[in-house]
Amino acid sequence: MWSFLANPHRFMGFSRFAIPICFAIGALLVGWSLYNGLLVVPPDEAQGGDLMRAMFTHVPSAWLCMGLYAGLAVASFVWFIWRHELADVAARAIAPIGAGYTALCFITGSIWGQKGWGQGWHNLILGDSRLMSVLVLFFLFLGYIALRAAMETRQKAAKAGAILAMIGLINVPIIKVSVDLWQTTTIHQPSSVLKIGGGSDVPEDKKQGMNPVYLQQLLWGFAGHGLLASALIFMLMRAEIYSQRSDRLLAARLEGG
Amino acid sequence: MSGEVLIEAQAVGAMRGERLLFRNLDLEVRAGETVLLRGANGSGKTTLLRQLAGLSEVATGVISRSAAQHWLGHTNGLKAHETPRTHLRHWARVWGSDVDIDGVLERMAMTRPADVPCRMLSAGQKRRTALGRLLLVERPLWLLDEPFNALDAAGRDLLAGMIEAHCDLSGAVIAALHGDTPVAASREVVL
Amino acid sequence: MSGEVLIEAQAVGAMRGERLLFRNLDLEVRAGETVLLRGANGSGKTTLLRQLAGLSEVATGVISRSAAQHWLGHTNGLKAHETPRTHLRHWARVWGSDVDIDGVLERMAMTRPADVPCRMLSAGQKRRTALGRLLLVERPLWLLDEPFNALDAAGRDLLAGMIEAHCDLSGAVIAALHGDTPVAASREVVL
Amino acid sequence: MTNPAPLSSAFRQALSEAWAGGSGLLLPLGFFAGTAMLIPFSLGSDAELLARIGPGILWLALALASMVTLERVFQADLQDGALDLWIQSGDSISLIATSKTFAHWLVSGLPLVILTPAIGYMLGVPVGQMLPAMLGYAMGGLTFFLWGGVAAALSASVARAGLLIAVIALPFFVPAIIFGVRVAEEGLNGVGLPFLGASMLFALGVAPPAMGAALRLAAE
Amino acid sequence: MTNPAPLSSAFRQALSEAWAGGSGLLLPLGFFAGTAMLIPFSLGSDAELLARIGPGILWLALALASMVTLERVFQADLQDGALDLWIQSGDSISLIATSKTFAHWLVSGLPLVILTPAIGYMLGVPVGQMLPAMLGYAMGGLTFFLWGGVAAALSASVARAGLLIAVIALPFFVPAIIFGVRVAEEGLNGVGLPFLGASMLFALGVAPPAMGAALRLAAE
Ligand code: HEM
Ligand SMILES: Nc1ncnc2c1ncn2[C@@H]1O[C@H](COP(=O)(O)OP(=O)(O)OP(=O)(O)O)[C@@H](O)[C@H]1O
Ligand SMILES: Nc1ncnc2c1ncn2[C@@H]1O[C@H](COP(=O)(O)OP(=O)(O)OP(=O)(O)O)[C@@H](O)[C@H]1O
Ligand SMILES: [Mg+2]
Ligand SMILES: [Mg+2]
Repeated sequence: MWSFLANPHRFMGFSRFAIPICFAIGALLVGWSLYNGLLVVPPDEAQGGDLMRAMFTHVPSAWLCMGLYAGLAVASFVWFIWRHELADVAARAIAPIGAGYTALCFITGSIWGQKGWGQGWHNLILGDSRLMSVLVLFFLFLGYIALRAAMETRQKAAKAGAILAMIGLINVPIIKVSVDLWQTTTIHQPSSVLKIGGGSDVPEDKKQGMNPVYLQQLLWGFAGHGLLASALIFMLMRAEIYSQRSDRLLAARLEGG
Repeated sequence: MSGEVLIEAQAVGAMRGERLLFRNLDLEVRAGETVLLRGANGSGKTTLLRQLAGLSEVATGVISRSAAQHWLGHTNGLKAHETPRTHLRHWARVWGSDVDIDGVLERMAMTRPADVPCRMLSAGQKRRTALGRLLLVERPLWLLDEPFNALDAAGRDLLAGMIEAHCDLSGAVIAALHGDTPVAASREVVL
Repeated sequence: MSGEVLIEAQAVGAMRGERLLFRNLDLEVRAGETVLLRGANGSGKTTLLRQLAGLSEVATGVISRSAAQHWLGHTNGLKAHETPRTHLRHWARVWGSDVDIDGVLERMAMTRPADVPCRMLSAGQKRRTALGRLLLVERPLWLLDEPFNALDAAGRDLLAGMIEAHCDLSGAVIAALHGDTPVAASREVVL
Repeated sequence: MTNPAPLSSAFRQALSEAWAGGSGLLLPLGFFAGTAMLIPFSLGSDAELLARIGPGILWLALALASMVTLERVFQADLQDGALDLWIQSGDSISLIATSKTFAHWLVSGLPLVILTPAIGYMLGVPVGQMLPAMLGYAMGGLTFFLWGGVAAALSASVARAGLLIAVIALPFFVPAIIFGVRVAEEGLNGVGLPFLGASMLFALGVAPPAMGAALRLAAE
Repeated sequence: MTNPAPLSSAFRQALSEAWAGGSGLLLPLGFFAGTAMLIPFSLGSDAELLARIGPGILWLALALASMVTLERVFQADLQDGALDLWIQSGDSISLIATSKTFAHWLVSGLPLVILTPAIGYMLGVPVGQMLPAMLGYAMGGLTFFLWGGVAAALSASVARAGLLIAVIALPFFVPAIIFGVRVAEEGLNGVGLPFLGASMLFALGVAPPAMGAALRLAAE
């Protein structure tokens, strides 16, 4: 599919239809999961009562921001090796969306934390490994955006950004390891959706899978946000391609005059 | 006389920003030739030279290099704290040459300010120091960007002599120049 | 024609390090004159010009300035991020001139790259931008250090024209130059 | 020097210069936030401890920002020949330098003040201390940038000035930091505020001529 | 690239450059000493507190020093045209850049290790922790300089890159800081040391090619 989309013209054709579709379905799914999450499913007092409903935005965004950084790095890699211009356009578009979802994950998590961790929870944020690794991820996005913004020409921005994104990705695991070592105790939920992760020190009762009532909404929400994100990214990519074209036209006119 | 080919550019083109500087440019330089790049300010001489030197990528076309090169750009490549002597000694070491530095300094008429930090040298003295690098190791192809800038009359004759001597020893020179020049060009390329 | 005195140097001398560059140098420049500073590399032309401009102090002697000056040194004074347009607009504002910037750019044949950051300009385009400052405000005395460097043929004629026009309007120019020049010198000072 | 045009346009040029260094405010904001992020990593996550010393460490970040920013300001002017033009133009070079410094403070120092509430909240600083802290960062930051400007001007002719600036400027930073921390601790009606103000005014009085002299020296 | 001559002389040139950047070793020494001096001022003089967090703050100072130093290294090479010569000379630009970085680490990073006993004594750090702390600063500092070098190389063509370098490099500093602090706390036979060594080796493996690619890009 990507090889098919590698051609900008085909991409423009594809995205023209893809964007509205992704938008519609994504909005539907997100709305559905939110509706169920906020109104239908019973609040889980153990998880902070009604506040835990933030989960239905929080967890999907958490998964997404990680996935988006990976996507950024992959796109950069593709551009670096095969010089597919479209891959760079994609990388450029992914960055802000990824940063946005990272922030969303943090905010919703904080909202959740309000009750889940009692008052003064913000003290805990800086003490929690999972949270800090999200914070670091946010700064990886930030550095990428800043670097691109500082470069004068597209070519340079693309190359510099690609280098940074790639070394950033191979650093993510190390950062994760270090942050986990820094705080072995996390008040944060273990990865309970899939029963893995969380570390051996997590008590058994936390390890059992999540209540399917929530899980279902989570997955709907995740799918929905995924579609929304891709719609946004496609839009940014289109905008970028248009601006590139207009630049060329302008340049051509200058050549003439 | 037509020596072997030292560098060959086929259908080379250059983009800057969104603008096209030149395209489909073919250039073949053989040993013994002195090729002058001519053209108005901003026509792309420096860009082409940097492409030939492998410093910036070609937008289109291919360049095949078959000989070692000396590069001398608009900037001299001197460090503020270096003296001409330490500068030349440094690059001699890097390039693995055991040439006599004092000899080079004398040839460039730089013995007097040989130990003055480059930050304090006059424009022409900086240029002379940079030109001294050409004498450190023997490299067939010289790529020079406006090499006569800031040189006084003596300096111009000196450089012209160096270039001719180099070409006689089956070397070649590609130089970007403005105005009239003291060197006999075997060919001129206008951008 | 002998206009009024624009600058007068008496018994000026310059030391650099332990070295004496020149001494007892007298210079008097009147409106309408074009004075060329000649001399080998490192003989002290730049040093003298900086002293005349009040940028560096005289070791001996006195300099009395009786007219506003334009300064153009080896460096162009451009900021990497500025475009020629913003650069000229900036200095026009500083010097309180309301000259038409586009006019100046056109006169210097810089309309095309007028909005390219100076970092990316070619050597000659940078020089042209710097020369454009001379047209922003009317100042009787121009101090130019190798102003023809990096200019192409058209640029040289352009600058020569500017200098002549300036002198006809009872201005004066002191320029350090190497080699032959397109301007008619009313006097040459050899260092 | 009556005519304000040179000052305002020197200010504007410096502003665009600082802006062109990257994506405007994003950088300083990111820088301060990033330093704040490193704090728990280097000091451990003891909440009560962070609340106590976090703000103090941000003072170090501020001092650092002033140095990192100013290192190149005057050195660039010297190398690209702009300094010659300024001196030649006959305007008071001290005032020019001051307005440049001021511009860079606006772009690289003030953002910390904007961020203070957010960072303070994260570190669990009592809400009552926020306003004094912000005031402290604002005044202290300006003081830092002025002294940092002097150091930068002094070392404009030195090749690699970063650390030199630090060494020269740090002693001058100390008073601002002491009083700034006090302001944050004891609020607006303690003794900290007047003292901080005094040291700022002192910097405003002494730094400009010092910068001017140093720059003329560098141009020689 | 078998021939070591270019590396050694690049190293020597960078060394003399760092030296010429002021009064050689005195600068970094003064810088770290100054920062250490600022700590009590900004944090108050609670002895037990200082002993606990002083070393952590020095980690921030070290990170800062690495960025302040490297900002100009590659930018200067780009502006004066030396970078062109390096690329043209056909040697591996990655190795050249690495040896330059190494030289600057020697001049600007290592002094902290030398100062550690003095500063630690001043802050009342237990003597038993000195050696591990020194080792930590040494390895962590090298890691900082490598990543800082990548950031500096990436932004070599940017006008005033100080804050940009910081924002790019900060996330990469996190592991070194965490492990380094741990080494200082739990001594040589804790888990910190191997991890710190691992992240340093990782930086040694990844940073050089990244620097090389970035510099080639900057020269374009
Ligand atoms: C700033 C605050 C927070 C941040 C940055 C954050 C970050 C994250 C991240 C990165 C994940 C994905 C983990 C994974 O996929 O394995 C996640 C998942 C999750 N978070 Fe948070 N979190 C925050 C606050 C909270 C709070 C306060 C709670 C509940 C008390 C919470 C509950 C969860 C749950 C239940 C999951 C799903 C676990 C799973 O992956 O199965 N989070 N969060
Ligand atoms: N990003 C950009 N956008 C538009 N034009 C650009 C950009 N970068 C470079 N240029 C243009 O590319 C050209 C570079 O040309 P180059 O430096 O090779 O000229 P040159 O022939 O060496 O001129 P000179 O004789 O003055 O040295 C300049 O005209 C410059 O304006
Ligand atoms: N600290 C110093 N010690 C010794 N000599 C010095 C020192 N500083 C400068 N010089 C010498 O002073 C002279 C400066 O001369 P200046 O730059 O005016 O030459 P110029 O006439 O402009 O030469 P060019 O034609 O090359 O521009 C140079 O010869 C330089 O070597
Ligand atoms: Mg050129
Ligand atoms: Mg000169």
